Amino acid sequence: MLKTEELNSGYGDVQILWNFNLEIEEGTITALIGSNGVGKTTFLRTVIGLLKPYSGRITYRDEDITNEDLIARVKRGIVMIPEGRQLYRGMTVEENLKMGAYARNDSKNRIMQDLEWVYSILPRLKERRKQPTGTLSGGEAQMCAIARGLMGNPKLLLIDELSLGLAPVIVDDLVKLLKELNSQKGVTILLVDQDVQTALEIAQKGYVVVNGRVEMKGDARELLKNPEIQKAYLGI
Amino acid sequence: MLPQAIINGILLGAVYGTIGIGFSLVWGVMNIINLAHGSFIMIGAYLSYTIYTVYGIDPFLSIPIVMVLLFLIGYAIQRYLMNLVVRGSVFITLTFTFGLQILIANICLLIWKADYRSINLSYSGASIPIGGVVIPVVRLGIFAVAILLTFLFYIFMKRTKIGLAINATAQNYEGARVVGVDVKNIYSITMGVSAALAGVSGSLIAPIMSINPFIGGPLIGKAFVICVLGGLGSTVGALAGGLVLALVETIGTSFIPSSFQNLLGFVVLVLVLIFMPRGLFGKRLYNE
Amino acid sequence: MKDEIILYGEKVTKTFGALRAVWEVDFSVRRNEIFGIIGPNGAGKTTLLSMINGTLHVTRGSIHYKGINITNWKPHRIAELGISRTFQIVKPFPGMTLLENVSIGALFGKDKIVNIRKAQERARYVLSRLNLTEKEQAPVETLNVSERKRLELARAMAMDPDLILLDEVMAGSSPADLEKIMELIVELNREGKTILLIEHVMKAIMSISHRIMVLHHGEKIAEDKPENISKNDKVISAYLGSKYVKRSQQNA
Amino acid sequence: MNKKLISIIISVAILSLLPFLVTGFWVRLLTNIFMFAILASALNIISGFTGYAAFGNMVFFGVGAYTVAVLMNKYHFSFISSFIAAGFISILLALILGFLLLRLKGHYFALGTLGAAEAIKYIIDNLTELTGGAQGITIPSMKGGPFLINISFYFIMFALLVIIVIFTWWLSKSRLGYTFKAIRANEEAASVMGINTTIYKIVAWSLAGLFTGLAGAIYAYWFSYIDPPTVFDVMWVVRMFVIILIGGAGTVFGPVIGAFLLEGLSELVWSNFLNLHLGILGILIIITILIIPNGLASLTTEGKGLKGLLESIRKNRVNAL
Amino acid sequence: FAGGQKEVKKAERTEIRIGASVSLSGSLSRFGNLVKNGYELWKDTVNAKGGIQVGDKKLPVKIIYYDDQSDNQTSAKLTEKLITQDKVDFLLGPYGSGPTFATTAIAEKYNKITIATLANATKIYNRGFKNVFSVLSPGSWIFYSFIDMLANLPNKPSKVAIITPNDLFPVTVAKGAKEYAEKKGFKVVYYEEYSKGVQDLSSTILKIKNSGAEVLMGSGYLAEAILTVRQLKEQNVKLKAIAFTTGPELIDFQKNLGDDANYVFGVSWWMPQMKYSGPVFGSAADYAKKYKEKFGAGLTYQAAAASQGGVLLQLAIEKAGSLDTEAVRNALKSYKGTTFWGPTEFNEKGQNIAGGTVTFQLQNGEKVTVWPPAAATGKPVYPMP
Ligand SMILES: Nc1ncnc2c1ncn2[C@@H]1O[C@H](COP(=O)(O)OP(=O)(O)OP(=O)(O)O)[C@@H](O)[C@H]1O
Ligand SMILES: Nc1ncnc2c1ncn2[C@@H]1O[C@H](COP(=O)(O)OP(=O)(O)OP(=O)(O)O)[C@@H](O)[C@H]1O
Ligand SMILES: [Mg+2]
Ligand SMILES: [Mg+2]
Repeated sequence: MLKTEELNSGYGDVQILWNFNLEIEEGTITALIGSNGVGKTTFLRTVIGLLKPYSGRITYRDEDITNEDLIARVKRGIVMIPEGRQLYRGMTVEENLKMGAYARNDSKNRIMQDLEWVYSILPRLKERRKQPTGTLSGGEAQMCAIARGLMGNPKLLLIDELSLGLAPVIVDDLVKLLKELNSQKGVTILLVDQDVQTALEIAQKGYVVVNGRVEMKGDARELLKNPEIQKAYLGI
Repeated sequence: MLPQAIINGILLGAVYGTIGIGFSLVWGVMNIINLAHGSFIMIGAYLSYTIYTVYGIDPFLSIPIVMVLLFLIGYAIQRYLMNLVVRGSVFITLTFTFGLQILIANICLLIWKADYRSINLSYSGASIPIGGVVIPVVRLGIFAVAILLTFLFYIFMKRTKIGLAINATAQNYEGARVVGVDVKNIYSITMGVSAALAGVSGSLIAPIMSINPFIGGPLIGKAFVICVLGGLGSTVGALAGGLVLALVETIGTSFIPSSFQNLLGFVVLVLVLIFMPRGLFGKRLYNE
Repeated sequence: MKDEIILYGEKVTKTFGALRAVWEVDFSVRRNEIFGIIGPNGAGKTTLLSMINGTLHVTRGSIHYKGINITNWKPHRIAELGISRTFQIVKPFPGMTLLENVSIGALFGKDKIVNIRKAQERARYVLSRLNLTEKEQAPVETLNVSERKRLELARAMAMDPDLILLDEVMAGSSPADLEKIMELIVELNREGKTILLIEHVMKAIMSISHRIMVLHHGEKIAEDKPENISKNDKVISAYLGSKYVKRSQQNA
Repeated sequence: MNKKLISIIISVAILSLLPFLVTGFWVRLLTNIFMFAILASALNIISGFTGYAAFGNMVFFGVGAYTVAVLMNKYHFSFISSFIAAGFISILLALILGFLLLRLKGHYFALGTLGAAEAIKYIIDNLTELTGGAQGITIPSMKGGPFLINISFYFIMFALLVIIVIFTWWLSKSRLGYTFKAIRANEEAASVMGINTTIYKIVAWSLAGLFTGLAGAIYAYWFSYIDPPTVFDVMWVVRMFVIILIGGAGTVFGPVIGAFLLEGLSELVWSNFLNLHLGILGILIIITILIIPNGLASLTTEGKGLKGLLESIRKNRVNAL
Repeated sequence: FAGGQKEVKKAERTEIRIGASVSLSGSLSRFGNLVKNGYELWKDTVNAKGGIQVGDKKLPVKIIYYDDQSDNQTSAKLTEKLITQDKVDFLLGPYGSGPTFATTAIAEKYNKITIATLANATKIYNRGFKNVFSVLSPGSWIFYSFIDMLANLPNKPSKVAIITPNDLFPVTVAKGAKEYAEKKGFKVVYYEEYSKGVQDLSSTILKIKNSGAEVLMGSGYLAEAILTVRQLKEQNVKLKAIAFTTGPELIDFQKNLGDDANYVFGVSWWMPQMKYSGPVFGSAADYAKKYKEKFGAGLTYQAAAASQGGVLLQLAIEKAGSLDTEAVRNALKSYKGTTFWGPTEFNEKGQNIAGGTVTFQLQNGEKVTVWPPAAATGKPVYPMP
């Protein structure tokens, strides 16, 4: 579904990604793991179009989208749940969620249905629907960001730090949710998370990033059993 | 005397409100104190004046034309100039709009000269006596238009997709991009809408005040006060701010010498800031 | 001496309109203890911490530190007493380098070093303990998540506090970094500092805390040793989830 | 560093000799530039270092000027004693306004100071008995020939400028300077570090007020006639912001460089384009911001030669959307 | 050392250098440009005859202009430039009392004479300066002719109201009017100084209505005059007469107000209909004709006063026979005479104490001079219909 070839990217003079090759199959969950600062966020930002790559190619469903702008990519169904949440602090939870559907051309009805659906899976948000998101607790804000992403009716969902700051129960719920999305709605997911165990448990495929390069890739279960990985990322 | 002063205040307040709304919008969304806003109002007044003198079209009827023209001006200025610096600090954008203001004033000076102008309608000066008070017809019309447009603008911001997007962009630039908002365009639209509203204010003041290329400065002073009184980022607030300022001015000066009129406005401003730092209707988290 | 209580709160309450963010919470922290706070998202942990260090106004109740009633003191006065904190949503000083950021902590904080050079020395020392020496001259804008969190920690440490309030400093850190931060916290504790710790990373908080308090809907629902907390039914249903229990049993 | 010091010493020497060699007009022009450099440096303390856009800073200029005017005109004080009084009153005013307004943040603070400044202007405007109201007030002119008068004011302004520059230089290296910068960067974090932000903000505001007020005091005596619209003119503050911007905010010499460039250039280059010069000023502001938004001081740090210069211009540009 | 401060030797002179810093841009530019027209007209007239007779030589006049941008600070700077860089011999003043304060202080420092053409705030002349001479009579006099006219009406009113923006010149005018009206037996039932630059006068108008005034005298500028007339009508306030200092004489006034401008009175220092005449320009009508030839329509007293400033300077130089400040000052001091502008005589302070004022009324688009009788071209319409 998504493929990057020899991608080089970074911020101005600071190159972060080096010849980055990655491939995601339609309908799968892929995990991207790596220590802090290796370039995971940078990769996601390049894929969604917030950053322009220096060189290389990005293809989506076999179309070259390297030179497409962010809006076109969102319209194609690539949706990102960004690091740091990036909510609209002065607007209410509900307004934030509605903004999630900004790029969709669906009828108002469809969107309202989705809103109810999102509320049903994250009831805490329904309780707080009229609260400005700037005053939510850290975890509530994270839920709101995820819900906003879901409102974009994603085909490919890029999630940056799913579990950051969330209570374990909530993480469990969200993991269940992602699995459902993937299996029932066919949403393809690229997941970045520091909780490597959880990430690899739900993913089919995993990529390990070191210093802006793909260092290892393969079946998620296998990676989970790989002693090197266990030592470096699972603290076992 | 007091009832008349209140009526005068309310009628004037709606106009003040329109002055504040566009100013507050740009401030809230882009965190820009647009010192050129007064110049937009002035251009609006001149356009209205020119359309009236050349084509004889009543300023109330030409409001849509003026709005469209000013929307285009505002849009273009944002798109091709302001977007280049809008991510700079407050000082930078502020000084930038100051430069713009001087430039616009001087261009207008070249086109329209320094003469005072105003629109003299056949029905200007007419008034309806009710009980012990009189209601000037022109001001009543202006009041009605101002309220109507404020209402439409409110609906626009709350109910339309573009309105929501403007708001969202205001509060999280990157967050807006991520959901697919074309922020360049949204910023330009915001400035365009703000300028269009300024155009409305201009059209509305042309029949009741005298215009020349230097009225921009004093109008900005008013816009500041209105905006802070009402609270940033709130349409209702801007209207309320306008009404409060106008009422303070008209009622206040009914009892104390008129030379305190300007003083009153600023004293109220400072008091409101001290006791209600977000104004009467200001929202939390708006540009904090 | 060891069990002396240096910080305690009585019926500490914070409401936002009708919302009971923190409701009549009694708590006490002993000298040289690592005191953990956990609870679901929105339970009021950050709010409680903000009330302790004065950035939020206390609605009701009182907070005492070393026998002084510090309820609703200004943040800077509380800092002068030797309490420092980190922010869950990091608040670096933008436009300044890492070294400058941390130096400010040393210049103020508890012992207010007046000499800039001395302050920088202290800042360098702290940065080295956090593995940030290389980035000393980097503008803070270029830091990644874990570096930002460590910067928060560095600034707090540079103030040379007796009590450190840590709000999710480990969130977003990779296991390797996590390990290092945990070690550092334990080390600081050994050096005599009292630590109040909020964290959702169970691995960390369960292993280094001496005692843990659990908040839920603003109220305290449990307070105990870590091993007992992880078995507490209320805590499991409200916060940990059954999967956690399963997994930790597996790992054990 | 050494090179910098030498060039500073040379500049000071040249500026000390200059008034003996040029005509009265040039002396006035330089005095005027010094005044703007002082005003901009003062504003730089509260706005550049501490990050508070003090839009109403002219209030100190006006109050300083009026202190001198009223004391000399009504109570026949000498200039020296009125000057000192102006300093005290400026600080007093800064304390009062500071306690009222410094709780405000960002734009709201800018507006609060503006409101206070305008309010005080109108109060002075209405205290006709004392201040002459809108009709202005005259100050007894200095006695002596034109040459003596000219160089006296020249050196008074010059001395004040040197003092404020030395002060800013010290500030940039001191603990106080760090404090101001921390407040600018993030006030909440600063207070958690143990900084009593209220007090320090008032200190910054008082320093800015003191220097601005003293400049106003000299201005009144120099000009010998003042009225409220002139000495409380908001547009002057905007001009100071432009100066700071051209030179570089939060730097020591930025405001001085900016003052020389803006005031000097405007005199030499475009004041001769009757009718057009204001428009040119507008264009200049816009272009400056498009090209060097962080001021000239930001350019010296990058490599040498034209390439280095272009490089640093590129780096310092505000990123377009 | 002080080389820059020395005077140029007078022997090598080929021209008379005169400096004028006026507002050509900014808020006062409208009037600044009228003033410049006046100066230019005088200069051309003089130079057409070969210049001014100084002793045995005829020297042409050169006027150096700078634009003060309607800013006092700038006008002081430019005056210093005119004196020390351009070495002018004399100065012609700017438009308005504010900048004149600034420029005359500089001129006094260098001992240069200024003919203040459009500045008559009393305070300017109370500073003990030796080198400033006013073309206009004291500002406080301007309503005198209007008040005289009212006093001579058969059905004369008894209650008058006076309003003014609180600005230097207008307040001087309003205070003078109040004093004189009371002296003439009128009751000033309402007197108010309102904030300068306001865009709404409704409360002031209300207070006028409540005071029961029959006649309104408005000091101030064009914008305020227009605003007053318009809001009087809006608030349904009917008065028997309305008079303004600035406004009715300008075309803008009628353009802006249309029919509502009809029957408004204006007071002025000068009207082309006045029957004065004298050297240089001949009669007032001659002057008006010359002005029209050069600049078209739009002659106002501002331009005439500026020309008169030149004339006074010229007469004094001719009388003194030199360009020496001392000599010219003495000549001005002892001057007593009449020109197209009217009579002039200076008191100790340099104010013109011989001048008078005129009142005119807008009658169906015409400016009809109605007072003093000697200059009148028609009868006042009173009360306004
Ligand atoms: N705006 C920027 N300019 C320069 N360098 C940057 C910028 N933003 C991030 N970096 C650097 O890029 C590197 C990669 O950052 P990135 O955020 O992609 O890492 P990450 O893998 O997502 O790490 P984390 O797990 O901490 O989120 C980091 O070392 C960071 O310092
Ligand atoms: N200013 C405010 N106005 C209204 N509600 C607020 C405000 N600040 C916090 N809240 C609410 O108070 C509750 C407690 O928030 P707090 O930040 O203390 O949670 P927390 O326990 O730290 O959660 P997390 O683990 O997600 O960080 C939340 O429901 C939050 O939405
Ligand atoms: Mg990341
Ligand atoms: Mg929290």
